[in-house]
Amino acid sequence: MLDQIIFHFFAALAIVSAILVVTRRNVVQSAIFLITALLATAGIFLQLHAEFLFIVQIILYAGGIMVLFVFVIMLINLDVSLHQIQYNRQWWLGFLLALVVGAEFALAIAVGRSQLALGEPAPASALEPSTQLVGKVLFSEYMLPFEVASILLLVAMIGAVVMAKKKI
Amino acid sequence: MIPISQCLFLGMVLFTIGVIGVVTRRNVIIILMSIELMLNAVNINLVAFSRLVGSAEGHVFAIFIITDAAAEAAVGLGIIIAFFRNRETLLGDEMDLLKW
Amino acid sequence: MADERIPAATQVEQTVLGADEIILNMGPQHPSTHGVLRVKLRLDGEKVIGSECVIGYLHRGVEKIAEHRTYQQFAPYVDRMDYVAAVSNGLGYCEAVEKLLGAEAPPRARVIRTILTEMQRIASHLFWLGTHALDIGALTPLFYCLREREEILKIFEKFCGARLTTHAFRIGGLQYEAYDELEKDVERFCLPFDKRVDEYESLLTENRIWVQRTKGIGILTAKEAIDYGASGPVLRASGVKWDIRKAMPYAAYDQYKFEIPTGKNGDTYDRYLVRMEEMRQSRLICLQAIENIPAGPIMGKVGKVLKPPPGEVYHAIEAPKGELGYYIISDGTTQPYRVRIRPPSLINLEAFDKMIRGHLVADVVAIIGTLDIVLGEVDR
Amino acid sequence: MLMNVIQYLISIWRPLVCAVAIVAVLPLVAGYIVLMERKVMADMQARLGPMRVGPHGLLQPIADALKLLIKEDIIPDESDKAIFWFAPLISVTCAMLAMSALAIGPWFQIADLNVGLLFVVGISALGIFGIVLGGWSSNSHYSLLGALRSAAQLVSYETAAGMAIVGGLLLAGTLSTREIVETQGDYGWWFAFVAPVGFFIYLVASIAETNRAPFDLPEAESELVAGYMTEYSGFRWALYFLAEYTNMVVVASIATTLFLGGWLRPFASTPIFNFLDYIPSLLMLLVGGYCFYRAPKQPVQVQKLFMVAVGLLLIVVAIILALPLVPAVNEMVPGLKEGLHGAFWFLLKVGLYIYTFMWLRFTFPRYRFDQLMRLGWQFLIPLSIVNVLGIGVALVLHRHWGWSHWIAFPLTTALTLLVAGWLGWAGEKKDAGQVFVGEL
Repeated sequence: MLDQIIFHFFAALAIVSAILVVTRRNVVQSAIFLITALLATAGIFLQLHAEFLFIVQIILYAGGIMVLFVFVIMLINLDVSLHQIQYNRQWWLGFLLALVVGAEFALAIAVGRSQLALGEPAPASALEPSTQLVGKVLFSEYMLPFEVASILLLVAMIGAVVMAKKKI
Repeated sequence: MIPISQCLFLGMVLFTIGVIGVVTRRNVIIILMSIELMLNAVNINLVAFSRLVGSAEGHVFAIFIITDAAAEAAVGLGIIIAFFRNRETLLGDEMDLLKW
Repeated sequence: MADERIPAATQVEQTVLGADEIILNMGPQHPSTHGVLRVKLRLDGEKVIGSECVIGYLHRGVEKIAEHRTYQQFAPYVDRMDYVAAVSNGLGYCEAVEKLLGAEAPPRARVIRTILTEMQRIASHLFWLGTHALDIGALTPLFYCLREREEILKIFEKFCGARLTTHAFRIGGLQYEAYDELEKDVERFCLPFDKRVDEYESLLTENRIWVQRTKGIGILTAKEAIDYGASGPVLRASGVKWDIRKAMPYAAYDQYKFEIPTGKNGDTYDRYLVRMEEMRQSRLICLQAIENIPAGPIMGKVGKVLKPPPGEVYHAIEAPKGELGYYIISDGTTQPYRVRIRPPSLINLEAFDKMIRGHLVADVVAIIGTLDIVLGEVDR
Repeated sequence: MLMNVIQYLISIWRPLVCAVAIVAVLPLVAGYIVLMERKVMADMQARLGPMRVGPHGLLQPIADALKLLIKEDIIPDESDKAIFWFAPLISVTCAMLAMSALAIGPWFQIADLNVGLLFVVGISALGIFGIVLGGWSSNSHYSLLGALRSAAQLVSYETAAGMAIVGGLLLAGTLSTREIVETQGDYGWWFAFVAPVGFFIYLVASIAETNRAPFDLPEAESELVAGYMTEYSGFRWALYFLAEYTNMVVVASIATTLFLGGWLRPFASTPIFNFLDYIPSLLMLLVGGYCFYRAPKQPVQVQKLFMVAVGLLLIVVAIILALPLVPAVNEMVPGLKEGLHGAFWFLLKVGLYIYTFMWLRFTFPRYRFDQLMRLGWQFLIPLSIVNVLGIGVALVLHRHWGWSHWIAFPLTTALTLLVAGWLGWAGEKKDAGQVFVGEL
């Protein structure tokens, strides 16, 4: 019961903030609502017994990536973009297409709901504490992807420096 | 106890909103943020499925996606700064050259 | 304060700003511009690429006032120029007028003048050290420095009744005889003072952060320093051995032995070291002077009404901040025809733009601090 | 329905009480930390500090809080009002939320999360948004520069602090704050002695993270007036202050938990040192006695009474702290000694850690921004990575190869120190080669 209330609270928070992210004129306000959406998602992770992912979401997404976003937004002069037209000329077409995509997903969920036995998750007590479990899986089965991901980060770091630096 | 279908539905709504943001907005920073929103929606689904199956593989994938999001944000914002230096604008429609 | 030798935008606002450039207005109400200096900075990110000092917020027209006062009446006004070194201002003015009159202060007055002026130099340097360290972020030295300065101010108070704007000397000598324990008080202050200076140095000189913040900051080469007309510690830190106390002795300085400390690199750190050493040397001068204060009158032969013969005179002394010069033209009346004052702070401040370029915003306060400016003197 | 809710609330009474206590008491504690700081500063600078409000200025924080409450709350015209209004709240909320996973003794903890320490680090890192948004919304160059500096500084030093924490976590093998402390108890050594380099890195990085001198560039008063707080006044300004001091308590608590043995008494597992159990009571008695000694010397009757009251309060605390030493009482209430004395030792260590902050603040000049960044990126971060590596190697040597503690840990610590020396030497050499001349 309480779980349900909390879940719906976080879900509503995430959806409302997400809508505000894509509709706000001021980029800083968009960024703030994106942070809210991400934190709400973190709350949902916590409810799904993904404690480690919850904290990774907060540290990396909200505390790291979004700081980067806010930092860049502040470096760049905002006043001009406030007075420009915010939407594409074909926005209605894109909007329709996006709705179609959404409808497809909804259909998929509705059709598959009965067949996937979606209502019956595994009991919480059967799981190990998720931090240890994630560590074990990450560093045994997914060792190679993990290393590849670290190389990806290195490449991204170099790329970002090359892009942003005036004179190298 | 949260039914998994509700999580999937939430992920779907967030993803759709992200798509709407990407295809309708002109400001590149907001487009980038909408992409983050989509990645986030995917994470919700992965974690929800992971909960359903009772394994940690979904979590691992979500971690990879967050890593990817970090890399994408770094490079994307780098591009935006370089773009802004050259063009003094943030409009995505004006990003029509591969090189200047 | 434009300077043709510096090509780029000295007048910071007159050229078009680049993409990452902003103009930052520092002062006149800023905690570390030492009064009401206003600096317009042109920044590229945090790097200073141009600067312009706007002065005059404390302008009181001291030079004009002089033309409407008699010679004696004007003497208290000079105390208000460099208000942290009022005694030195007074000495310069009194000696300039004496030179104009062709009179001379008696030996006793000259020795006492020397003692008080050197005490004032210590006080001024202490105040500089405290505020400079505070600007760079060290909170504690300020209070130690003010503690010592307080002792000096107490001596001044005993001597002439005032602490800050002392008006200690009169044209022709001293107005009052020195109080009985002057020697003892000065000795009591001076004897432990070198230990105190060592204490300040132990807080700062070897401190890694202090060295990093001051070494290589605001470099002024010897040639540049001379070109800008810099004087005092700013000039000596660049390696130029020039001290008016030695070059053209006044008061009783020819009787005492002391060194002229000089630096090598002309950076903020060297200016700091030079001033620290100057405090030690001033202490030595005071100790030498109190050993033998000659007896005799304290006023020379000057009349009650001063009417210098027509003519002009330039007299400079080594004030704590540099060469303090008085240029006085007399038309034979009781009032000067024109008084022009060469304030060391103003001339040293000219070099600010040269020193700051290429440094960061944080260095602005370090460089303003190391120039040791007093806005009362800059604006007059 | 309603019964369910009430039952649920009753089942979590202890976390609730702790949470209310933290929210209610922390502002007061922050106020008194400010008073302590002023007193310590005054002592180091040959002054007396606040002496007027209450005896020895004991009521000064309350007077300050009142003054800030009734001060006009100025919001600049050109600012982004909603964000300007909201930003200080973010800072305070995050700082206070971070306290929730910390254990002040085994009795006082809101939640023992299995990601405890990471939660604290992550949540307190969110406080940066309060600073950045506040600085941006003020619409002032000083504020914006302060905010940007703050963001850059926090992101850089968080990496070093995080790596230092990873070193400690490797030793503990868990993320839960309670288990970390218990591991140190089993070990017999605090991790500060097992991994001194990690502790040093965390000390430096935590000073930088809380924007304290010598790393207080975001609010360097001589350069940026007050940094991101320049346009704030009244109670909003006070909220930033509260956040800063709460953050200090948070980082001090993390350091205490992870490196200084949390609520454990010094030499907790050595029976010879059991006499240390008397220290809490004796210390309180001593301070109380001093209050009585000073009471007659106060100038006003009210102040005399106040001083006596403070002395009595301290003696009551001393008696409470002495209770667990009576065996009968200790048997009656199980865990009493750990609960009360644990809280005492924890708070004492936090206090000493914060005292170190103050000491450094009044001794050192301030770094310049590029120097700060160089120190972070070219010294602390490489060193912290080497430190994690060293601790990992030592653990493998100890656990799998059977080396003794006494060889494995000093060996890797020495190696890490060697790297530190090399990094410092290289940085110095680079500095010497680089002549800073105006580029134009």
